[in-house]
Amino acid sequence: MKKGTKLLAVSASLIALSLVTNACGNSSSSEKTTLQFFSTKTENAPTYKKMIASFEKQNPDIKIQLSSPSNAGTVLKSDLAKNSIPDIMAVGGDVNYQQIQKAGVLVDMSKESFTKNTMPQYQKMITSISKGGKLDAVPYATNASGVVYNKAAFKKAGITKTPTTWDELIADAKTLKAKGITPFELPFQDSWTTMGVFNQLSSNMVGSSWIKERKNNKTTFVSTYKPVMTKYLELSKYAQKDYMGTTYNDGTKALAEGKAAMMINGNFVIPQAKTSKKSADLDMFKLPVNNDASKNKVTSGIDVALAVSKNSKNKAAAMKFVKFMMTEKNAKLYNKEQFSFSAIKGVDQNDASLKGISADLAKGDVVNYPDHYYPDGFDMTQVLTQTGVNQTKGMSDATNITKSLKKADSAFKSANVK
Amino acid sequence: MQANADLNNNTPAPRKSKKRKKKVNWTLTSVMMVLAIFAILGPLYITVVIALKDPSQMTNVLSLPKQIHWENFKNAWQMTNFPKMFLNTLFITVVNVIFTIFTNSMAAYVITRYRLKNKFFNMMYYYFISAMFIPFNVIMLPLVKEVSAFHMDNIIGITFLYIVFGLPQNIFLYSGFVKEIPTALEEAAEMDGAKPMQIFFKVIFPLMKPMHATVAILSFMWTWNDFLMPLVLLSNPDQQTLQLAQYVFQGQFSTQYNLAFASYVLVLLPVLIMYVFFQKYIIAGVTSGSVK
Amino acid sequence: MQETIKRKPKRKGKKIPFAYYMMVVPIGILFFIFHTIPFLRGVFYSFTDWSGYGTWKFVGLKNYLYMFGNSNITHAYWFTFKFALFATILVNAIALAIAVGLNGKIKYQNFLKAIYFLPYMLGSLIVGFVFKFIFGNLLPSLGQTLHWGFMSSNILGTTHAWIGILIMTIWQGLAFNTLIYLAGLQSVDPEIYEAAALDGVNPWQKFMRLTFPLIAPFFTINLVLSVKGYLMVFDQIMAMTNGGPGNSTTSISVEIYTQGFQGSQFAIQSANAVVLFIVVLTISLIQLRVLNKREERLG
Amino acid sequence: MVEINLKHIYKEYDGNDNYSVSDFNLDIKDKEFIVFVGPSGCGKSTTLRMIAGLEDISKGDLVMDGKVINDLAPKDRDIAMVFQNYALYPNMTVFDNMGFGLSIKKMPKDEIKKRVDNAAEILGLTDFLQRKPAALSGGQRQRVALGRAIVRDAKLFLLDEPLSNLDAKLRVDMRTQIAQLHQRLQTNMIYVTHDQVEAMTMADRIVIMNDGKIQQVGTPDELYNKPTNKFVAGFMGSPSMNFFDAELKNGRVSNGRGLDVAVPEGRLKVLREKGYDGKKLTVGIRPEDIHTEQVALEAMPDAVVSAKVEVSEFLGTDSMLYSRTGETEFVAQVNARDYHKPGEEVEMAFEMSKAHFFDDDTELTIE
Repeated sequence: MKKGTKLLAVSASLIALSLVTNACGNSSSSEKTTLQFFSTKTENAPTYKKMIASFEKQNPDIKIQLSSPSNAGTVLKSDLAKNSIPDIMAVGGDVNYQQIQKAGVLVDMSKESFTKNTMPQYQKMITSISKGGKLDAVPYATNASGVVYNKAAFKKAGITKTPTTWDELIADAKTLKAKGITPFELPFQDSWTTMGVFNQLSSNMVGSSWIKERKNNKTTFVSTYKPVMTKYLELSKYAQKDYMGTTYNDGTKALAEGKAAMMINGNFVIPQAKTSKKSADLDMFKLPVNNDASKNKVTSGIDVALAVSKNSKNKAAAMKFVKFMMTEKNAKLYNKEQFSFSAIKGVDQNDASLKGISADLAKGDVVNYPDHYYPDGFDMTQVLTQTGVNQTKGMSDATNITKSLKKADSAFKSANVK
Repeated sequence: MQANADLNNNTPAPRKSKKRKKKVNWTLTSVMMVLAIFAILGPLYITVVIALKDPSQMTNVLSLPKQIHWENFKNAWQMTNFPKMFLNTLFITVVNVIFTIFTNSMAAYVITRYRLKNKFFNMMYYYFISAMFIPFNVIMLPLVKEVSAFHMDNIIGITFLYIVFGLPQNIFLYSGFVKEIPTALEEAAEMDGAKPMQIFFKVIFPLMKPMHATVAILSFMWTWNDFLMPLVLLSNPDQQTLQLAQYVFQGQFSTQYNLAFASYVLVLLPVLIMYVFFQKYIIAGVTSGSVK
Repeated sequence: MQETIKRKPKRKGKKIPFAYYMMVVPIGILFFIFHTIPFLRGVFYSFTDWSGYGTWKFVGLKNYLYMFGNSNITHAYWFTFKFALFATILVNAIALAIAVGLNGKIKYQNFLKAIYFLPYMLGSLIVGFVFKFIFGNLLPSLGQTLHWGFMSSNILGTTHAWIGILIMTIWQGLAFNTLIYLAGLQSVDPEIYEAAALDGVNPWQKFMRLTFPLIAPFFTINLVLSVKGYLMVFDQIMAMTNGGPGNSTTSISVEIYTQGFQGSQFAIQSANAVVLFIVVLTISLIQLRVLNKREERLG
Repeated sequence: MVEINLKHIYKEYDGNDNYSVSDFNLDIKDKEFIVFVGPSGCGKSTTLRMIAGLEDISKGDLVMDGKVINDLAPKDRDIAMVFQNYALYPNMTVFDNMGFGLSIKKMPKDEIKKRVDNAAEILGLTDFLQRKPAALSGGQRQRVALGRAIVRDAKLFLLDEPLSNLDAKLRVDMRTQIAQLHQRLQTNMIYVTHDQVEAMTMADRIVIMNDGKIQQVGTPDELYNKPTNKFVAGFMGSPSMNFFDAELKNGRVSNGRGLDVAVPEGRLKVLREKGYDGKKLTVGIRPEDIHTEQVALEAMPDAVVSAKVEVSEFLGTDSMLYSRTGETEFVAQVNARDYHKPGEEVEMAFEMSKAHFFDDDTELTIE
């Protein structure tokens, strides 16, 4: 009996303690204006934290609470359901943005002063996926897809010049393979990485108007995408053996260590690869999809766009923070730390690792990710991982391509409701 | 009418005293031992070893670390905001266990005792039992909406939900036990002048101790290891739990095994420590809870 | 004075004091508000086109009809049933074998029991992460060193990914089932075996004719709980494969979560959840009926 | 001064058309030791529980000291009760078990201690006060249950088959103890049992019940010697009374299957007055009223039968002879000196002046 009482006393004091700490957390912030800042990318949190710290110094009456959960989509969706979205949101130009935009809870950014400083082609990427063609988020950072390659590995294989045509790419791959270096490291265990390859092929081979026709059932994957899938499968033939079982983390590691020479994905591969080997000498070039080098474009999309909630109680303060983030100084900081490209005019990416494509980006000579226009429930990665499994199982390419594209069509059809 | 089992007559049935010294089967012992070490402890060994290494030592995963990298724990500790998450999780778990035991045992007692005499309580019994079959997925999104309308999307709110949501299973667990308690005990207490609340808390509640242990363990495990409910309900980063924090390491663009595994160890450790100390009670509790 | 008082005959044994109602009703109401109402709303939404936010309208049975025509959803059912079947059979068979082993004349019995029960204490999420690592890094590198073809690639990246999930599920699920079987085995009176020994029964007959029937109630518990749990399999899939490759390991729960919560098919997946609820309930009830009958026959 | 009146008390349960207890009438005087006896399911426990307040009274009035207490909660009735299985609180020590009722009433601690110590003294439990019930023997638990009632100092004691879980020897001991306790406490006690020996040895008055109805109320002597019906006659006494279906003819009763004995003049007169001459009736005679001594055979020559002993039990002072005359079986309880082996033919005299006669239809005693 006595033991029980003691236990009860201990737990009671524990409850009290937790209550106090929880309550304290709330009360200390209540005097200030507190803004919720939500980010869909977990890995840029440290950079945001730096910006928040200097902003709070300048504006002692404003406190910013950063939240950057790993499964941002789910959290955002439940926030929407709760009807209480964060004051400021940093989202990619993708489904996450589309969902909140469609719900009509965002402030129109087109009139803001800082918007004028952003590159028009990136503004268009936002408006093109917005309901009513509105600019409900201002583009902030963009990413660029291409081929991240290990310079040392290329050197070892005796390759001196990065390929500019498809045939050159395949030839280089053959050379690398002969030297015992994996040409392409494809980390398809993490299914999202399949899109890194597919998007680049697709954006360079299929016109941007195709998706509209597909949505209206005027065309199909089967009728259009055979060449794309052929190249997709050809690339995978030069991948490491267990490419369906390699995780993104392990893939970037192999790339950094020079076991593999190339990874077809975005600029964000570079900082990740460097976590496992700091000294890795990496650069990027655009994926030479076509044999006519002039037709090859960098696939680039909105990595981060900033949006403000219509229902925010502190809209002015929120806008102030967005404006702060949009300043050249902060945009540069972001570029430097995240190896990304800015949507803001005049803020260039000068990192050596990215010089292979930064020129294209600065020119604005880019195409957007096709999957940003896919309907909500359509998951192309599911189709592509199945394709990969089919291949490793030994299915013939012709059958595999037909099967995969048929599956893509039926999945598209069931997602393309309303 | 008075066919109740006699709780007082619980002198253990005379043990079959033919405990002849049986010969130990060493072959079987070694088979079971080897299986336990490799199959069960193996994955745990891997977890700990990885947590203690740095990426450069990962070439031979199974080897013991040449150099122990405690800073993995330090980094994981910081990256997951461990102290805060730990306190949050502890708060949810402890408060849930305490309140579950008091409120759920009370409801289970009354429902079990009176369900054969009273249609209302019988109905309640079937109501709760059938609720056991409702997958959480079905109620997830409507729940999120409702909970935020009540401003309960925080630690205290979720704790409250755990207490309420545990009811069906706990009523199921307690009811088997309550049936075994002779009604004469309550009648004796009634004759002694006790009011219903006094009867429950002074006579019945202490008797339910073995089942309290079971319920406490199961509730603890549930809340400590749950992540779907905190995931959808707790959006404020200061209000999250340890399991949720593990997701930090599963972000799209970064997975650092050594840190992640150090963090897993940090989450598993409290449970393991508890298991080492209370292993006997936990095993006995879970068995009695499920077999009754 | 008292003889004039005429009382209406009461038909109840004894009136239940108000306090007892107070011990159930408040928490019952809370349960109704926070569990039943969301459930009913979920059922309600399955007849609408609500996407989790914004406006909605009634669509009748459209979502249910859509479900049957959607290959992803039908595949999820097929996968879930296959998984639940294999997991239930394997977990129970292996658990029974371990329980028989632990119940044998072995030394360090309590220590071994504690070890075998350990996985039950660990959350599926983290165990899933650990196994993902083992399948993705440890086994392939081991397989490559040993030149074992089947082990040189990550099973989670093949059509056999579900076997990887199955292995992790067995690893974790064994603990509970073993414990229950062990409790069952220990409840058997040793005199029965002594009598059987006198009748000249061989070990296999002993197990099939005596032990197994005697632990039938424990078998029922394990089977019902296993099937129910595995039909709702979720955590380990999210941790290990996210439903892939392709949608080969997408269980019903994962489908509901990913498509209903992250995609915009909330209403359709509400319908799916309602169907899942009915499936789980029906299977559990059938099992209880069949197994209880069998138990009676044996008992 | 406690007087309890039960007036036309009825009990019916849901879904059961028959009354479990019907028309129960009893006036209990101050300090009386009343025993309810009857076969299991006869309603004696239900009646006790209605008095305790553990069951509602369906119809009728329960009056205590002139006040109707039907709707009074058990705790307000000032009644103490001892349960069949003792119902000791397993989580409390003996001391706490006994003091529980008092502490619920918020009695000062030292007063509780005084009372518990006192009760423990009386019951010889002083050394066990700090033990839990599980560590006590059956008899000790029994005494704790009694002690718990004693300390309450209640107006009325109810005991529900308190000895049924004890072994035979202990039961006899406790019987005496309870009787002594009643002497000492001078409170009303109602004691329920199915054991007629307990009833006979302990009661001031016995209430014998069957099928929810009172069969007879009276002192042990009255019930034994003047049972009002066949049920009471058969229930009281061990071994049971021998019953024969017989016909009264020419001053003799015979069943045509071996029994044929004369009825003494006085009894015959009554039977004839009631019109049973030449009619069927039931004859009852207790085993101890069948004799084998020479003196008896000579004294009652027209009630002697010749019987064959089939089983004989030697009980020390007495012998039980399970015998048969013609096709009629009966038991005789004779002096141990008159022991007979099975198979022996023995002459036996029926002491018909002590016989009981019952109407075949109503089963009531003819008198």
